[in-house]
Amino acid sequence: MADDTMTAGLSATVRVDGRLDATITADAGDVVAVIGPNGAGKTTLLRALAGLVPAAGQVSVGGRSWTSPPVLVRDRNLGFVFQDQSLFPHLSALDNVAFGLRSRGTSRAEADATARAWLERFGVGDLAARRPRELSGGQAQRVAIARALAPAPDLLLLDEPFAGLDVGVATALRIELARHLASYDGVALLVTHDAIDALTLADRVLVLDEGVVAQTGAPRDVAARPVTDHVARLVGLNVIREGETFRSFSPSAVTVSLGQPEGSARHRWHGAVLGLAPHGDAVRVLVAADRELIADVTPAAAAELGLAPGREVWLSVKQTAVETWSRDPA
Amino acid sequence: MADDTMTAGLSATVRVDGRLDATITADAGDVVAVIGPNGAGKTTLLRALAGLVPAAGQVSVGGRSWTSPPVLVRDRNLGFVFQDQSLFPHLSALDNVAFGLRSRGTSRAEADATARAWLERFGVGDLAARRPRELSGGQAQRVAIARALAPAPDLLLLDEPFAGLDVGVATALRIELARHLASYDGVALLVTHDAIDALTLADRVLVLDEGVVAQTGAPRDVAARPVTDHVARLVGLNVIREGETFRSFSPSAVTVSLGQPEGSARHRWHGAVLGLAPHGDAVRVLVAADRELIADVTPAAAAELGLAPGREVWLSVKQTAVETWSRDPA
Amino acid sequence: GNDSGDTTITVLAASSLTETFTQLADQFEKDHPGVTVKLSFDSSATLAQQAVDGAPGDVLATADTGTMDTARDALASDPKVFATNTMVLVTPADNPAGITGFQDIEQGGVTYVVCVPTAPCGKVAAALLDDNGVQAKPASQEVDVKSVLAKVTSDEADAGFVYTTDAQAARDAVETFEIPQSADEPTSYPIATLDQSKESDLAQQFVDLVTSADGQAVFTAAGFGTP
Amino acid sequence: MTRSARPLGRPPLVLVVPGTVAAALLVLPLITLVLDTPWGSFWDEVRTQAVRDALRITALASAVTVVACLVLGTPLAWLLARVDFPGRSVLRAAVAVPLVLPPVVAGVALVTALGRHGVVGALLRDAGLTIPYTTTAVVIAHTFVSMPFYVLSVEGALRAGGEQYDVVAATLGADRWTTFRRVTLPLAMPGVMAGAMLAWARSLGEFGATITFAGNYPGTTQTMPSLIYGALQADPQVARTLSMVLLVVSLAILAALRNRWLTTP
Amino acid sequence: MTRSARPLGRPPLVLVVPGTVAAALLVLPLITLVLDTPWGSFWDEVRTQAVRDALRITALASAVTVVACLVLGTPLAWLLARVDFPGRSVLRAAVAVPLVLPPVVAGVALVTALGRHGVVGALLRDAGLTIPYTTTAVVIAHTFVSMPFYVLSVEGALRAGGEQYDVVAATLGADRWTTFRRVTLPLAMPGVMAGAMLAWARSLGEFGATITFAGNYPGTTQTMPSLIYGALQADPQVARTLSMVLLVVSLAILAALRNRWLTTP
Ligand SMILES: Nc1ncnc2c1ncn2[C@@H]1O[C@H](COP(=O)(O)OP(=O)(O)OP(=O)(O)O)[C@@H](O)[C@H]1O
Ligand SMILES: Nc1ncnc2c1ncn2[C@@H]1O[C@H](COP(=O)(O)OP(=O)(O)OP(=O)(O)O)[C@@H](O)[C@H]1O
Ligand code: MOO
Ligand SMILES: [Mg+2]
Ligand SMILES: [Mg+2]
Repeated sequence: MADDTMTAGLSATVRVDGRLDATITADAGDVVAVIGPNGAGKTTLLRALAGLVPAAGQVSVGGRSWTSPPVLVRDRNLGFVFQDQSLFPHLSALDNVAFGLRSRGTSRAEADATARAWLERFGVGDLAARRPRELSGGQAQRVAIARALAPAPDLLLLDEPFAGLDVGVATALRIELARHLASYDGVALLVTHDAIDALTLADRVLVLDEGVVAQTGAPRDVAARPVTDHVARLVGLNVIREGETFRSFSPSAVTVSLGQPEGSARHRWHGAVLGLAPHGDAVRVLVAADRELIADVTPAAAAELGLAPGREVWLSVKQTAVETWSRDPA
Repeated sequence: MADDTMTAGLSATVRVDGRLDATITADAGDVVAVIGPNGAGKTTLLRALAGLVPAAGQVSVGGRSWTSPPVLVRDRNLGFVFQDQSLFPHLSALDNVAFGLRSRGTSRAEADATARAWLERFGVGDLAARRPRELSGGQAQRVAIARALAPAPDLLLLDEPFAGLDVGVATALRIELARHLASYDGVALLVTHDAIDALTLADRVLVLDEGVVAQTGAPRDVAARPVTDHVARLVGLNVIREGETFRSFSPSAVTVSLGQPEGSARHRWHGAVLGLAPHGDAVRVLVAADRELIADVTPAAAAELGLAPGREVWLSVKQTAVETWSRDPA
Repeated sequence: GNDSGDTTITVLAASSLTETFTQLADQFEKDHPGVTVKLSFDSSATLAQQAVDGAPGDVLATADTGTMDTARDALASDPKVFATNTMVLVTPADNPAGITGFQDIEQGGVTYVVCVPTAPCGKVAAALLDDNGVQAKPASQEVDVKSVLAKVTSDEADAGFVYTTDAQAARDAVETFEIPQSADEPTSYPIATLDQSKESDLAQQFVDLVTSADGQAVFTAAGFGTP
Repeated sequence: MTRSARPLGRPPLVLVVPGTVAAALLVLPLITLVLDTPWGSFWDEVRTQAVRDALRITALASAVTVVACLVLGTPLAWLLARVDFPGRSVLRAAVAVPLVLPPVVAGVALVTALGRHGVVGALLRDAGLTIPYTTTAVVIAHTFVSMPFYVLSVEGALRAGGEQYDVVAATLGADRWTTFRRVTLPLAMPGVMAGAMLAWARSLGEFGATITFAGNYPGTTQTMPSLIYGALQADPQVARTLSMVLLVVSLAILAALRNRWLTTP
Repeated sequence: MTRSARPLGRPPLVLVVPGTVAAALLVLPLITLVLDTPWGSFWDEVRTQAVRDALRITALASAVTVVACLVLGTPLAWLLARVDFPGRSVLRAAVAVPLVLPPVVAGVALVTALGRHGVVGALLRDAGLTIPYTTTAVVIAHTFVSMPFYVLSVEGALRAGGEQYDVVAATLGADRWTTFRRVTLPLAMPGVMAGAMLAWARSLGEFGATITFAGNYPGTTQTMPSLIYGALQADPQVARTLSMVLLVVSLAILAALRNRWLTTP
């Protein structure tokens, strides 16, 4: 608990009954990726920090408490990109972006100019006069990001901001966002289902699972030693947990056979194939052993083994391909 | 034009003033990935096929024309996953999924049972009684997919169905979808911004750009020889177009230098760095030459060259790293 | 009072006096150049209530003594009865029910209407029905006598109880029949000046006009009785 | 604690002050009316046959009005909101006309149409159906003056909701009737409820059209407002007590229904 | 061609039939009323001083009513829809009460509050202000009976819209007044427009409360409905013509405003 700690960045403990109990700290200028499976509580965390969901606990940003005494949402100086965009339907793209500036006292002319610059930066300057319903999904998403960034908030809460963006735009936005964040002391929380975001854009990763923080750390460490199935999937690893000890191995290190494997493979499992999907040049096989495991095999091998959903197979992996570690005490 | 062709699959030509002019054909059982930048007209194409946007042209599905005489939307037997989900806000997840079955005459008990099975299959069986606003973004997305699939439509129109899904669920759904599509004669159109979907799930890829079909073909061919910047980005290639001739090269084949490069590199460009982003172990550099190009360099090289936005650099690539081809006449 | 320039007096009068008072007001204006008479017509009860509540007005004329009584706190002079009225039975001009006299309203299938017992005209009608031992029930109890007449002239009712003056005003639109013993149940129209009057002289002059021989002629011509 | 009852802040004075003035304007006359009522005679009045009859007819007429609005008015609102037919804007304006008519004139209009010599009334009479002076006439008068409130309110709700979900239902194979029943109507429910309440309330207070078209006979066509109007001519105190009867009954129903309706959107 | 005017299909009979019945019920009496009007004397009637005065007062009262609704009623509706204060549900029910009161009783209520001997009226009188029997009284009576329609309609629209966008505005730093002005109100505009129309129409037809509270003085408190009511007592033909004057004027305004309001959501 960090109840009395006041850092220049973000320090918060928030509890929402039955949905969330999380502590999060971040230094000024940090980008924190929040990852976790659907329903883990990522959106709830962001809404609790913004004061949009009644939550117990405390939040302090930039050395100032937002909770004792409580600070109104409008005075928190935050920027929120909502998962469903929530653009004002009755305002043009330009007016949507200018809204935050104008409600913080900027003159109309100046707010419009700034808003226009943000739209240009995100490649939707020519759509400034359009209403949200006349925008494509990705265009609307860009307007929503511009709207949140334009007033230069202390805390940026981005709920899957790159979902629905085409790859070129997403790359450009990542660059833009990184540049933006580098130049000021704010903290950004970035909810994402994309390993690239988590690994490349973030200074720290916070892994949520069923409403609690399962892991935090530098992106590289979390990727190398995931403690939840979800992150393991995200980075494409098999992870096996025994108490506080974790073992991981890559899908390509897994051998698939029809008979029980002999020899040196210390780790072996038996189960039915759940499904197959192409994965790059390989075929990725999902197998239900005592846990779900993934194995990558060549298309030739898949054909030879007659892999199909329901087929019983053995999986094995050599000890040398397995990395073992313990969870740091949280 | 395919005005008079009636295939067992899908054959359509649709025109929406100023937004779309596209011809699309697909065999029974095909999955067609529709890719293209934001605002390219992907959603418009799907809506035009469904009859939700007034469009000129013709559509035939399963050997039956939907346009002469016009067939009502409700009689087209299609399944639509909307980009914004559009779950009925007043119905539970279960009732949302059962809706299509019941409106096609299935009894309540049977429809509920089938709907429940679909929710289970997508891992949201325990949320059957919840209203959409009590679901997380990804949970709602799964319900929306289940709703579209449940009535076994002839034409499946999926507008970014995997956006917002966590990686485990997305994989499971891809498998589920592939299995589902394999077992019936319908055609599926899948709008996506994800190269994995396009390359692994689809039998064919249709590339839209500014409302017109820029390229169609097998996923592997399109990935190897993209004709639009967007697809080049999607697969991470630099593509240069000269008339109907295209040249492509990988970002890792690009050499970045401060002075004008000498020697054998036949292709060289001069421009300012637009931005930098980590990319795996490398640093990806976006440079504005006469066109935007990307180069991957090591972090060490990036530091040594002092790469930062605004920095003027030279890019060069060896002829041997460049692939050259012409576009097939469309 | 003064007769110089734009003076206005306001007369609050029962709706059944609409035609006669309009005529008398014209007469009064002619006799008193520069004076305008404003007429506010409504049901007697409403007017009496308003007079008590201080509504602007110089003269009050009601269709029965009971309502005038409720306004006594606002009166500047003793009420004077200036006209009486009796009830008759009217049918539509084409007399669809073929009524030949008062007794026919007892016939089955004849639809007749009266005023509500709470209104002056309803009290009289109830008394007459009682006096004549009529058993048949009216189809409706209208809120005022003009509504009764309207029901008859629009052919919605076969017969109705109205004042002689109403029957006379309706002319060819109705056929009129005497009601036995109606002379025993007359209504009286009292008039008085009001406390709140700022033109009490003119107000009194208007009352005088109404009760004068000239005024009485107007009422007689309209079918009223004289006190 | 980030738990805060009003995360959006306190309501601004610029809204609280005029809102309070409006509330005072609406509520104050009611309070003085209640205070001025001779409550001692309340129960005696309630027990009279005339009041019981009038309450029964008022309740019946207002209930039938609400049912007629739901059954007939809802489809009309839907047609106006969703179907593009020639003359739609003329019909839309015509539907609003009974709102503008003074109730007594509305009664006259009904007489011209359905009276004994009315265009339709004469036909009905030949068929052995007499409407004037019957409880049916009361119901028709109430429906005529109240339904426009319902139709406008529901049409507004249908338009505000938009066709978005109708379209989704069509992609799921639902025909228009199924869509209406299972999607359009449930989503417009707050508007339907508000409209039903407006129509019901208007019906409770109605008397001008009723007294003109249906007459005023105790036990068949005399409603509470007619009774009150009559009493007002004779004895204002009785009229006040009767008004309180109407008020208390309708307030009880309002309180029971209103909060439920409005708080489940 | 996939271009189709009705991609959702033709409206089903089960909706068209009752909708048509409702339309017929509302429109037919109007048509017969129009046919029965002695149009020959229309212009002569319109030109009389009494009609011109009454039209002026009616127009004034209904215009002020709409303004009062917008200025006072909108904040009240917002308080009821958005702010959780003690006694909210009681106030909500109380606001609906004037709907239920027969207009004449509403007039009596106004007399008890603002009449010369009324609680507030006596105070005002000491301050030299007399309200009853003035044009101000007409305006108050109209506002009293019409505002509840407005408040209920707007409260419904505010609730249907939900607080979602209010919350978004707060994350962008907007205070509640800014949010109200720039987000809440524009999004509730269809409801505001519908409510204003209901209130305006109700005000045009109002006469029971007016005649009781403000009297029936030509030139100061006589409105078109009062004039028509009086004429109905004297000469029904004149009353019809007068009704047509009111109808034509209000229809013209309705037609001009209504389609514009409702078709820009
Ligand atoms: N209004 C609500 N009432 C009850 N439960 C809710 C409500 N909103 C969300 N939940 C539940 O709370 C949990 C956390 O939801 P949240 O939206 O925070 O998930 P998330 O991590 O953002 O997921 P996703 O990646 O799918 O967006 C989920 O199980 C969800 O079903
Ligand atoms: N209602 C509308 N009115 C005018 N233009 C529109 C409307 N809807 C969409 N557009 C425009 O039509 C073009 C195609 O839009 P569409 O939604 O089909 O794009 P998309 O390919 O689905 O993009 P995305 O990936 O962002 O969802 C866009 O430029 C968009 O701005
Ligand atoms: O003249 Mo009256 O007061 O309507 O009977
Ligand atoms: Mg979420
Ligand atoms: Mg789209």
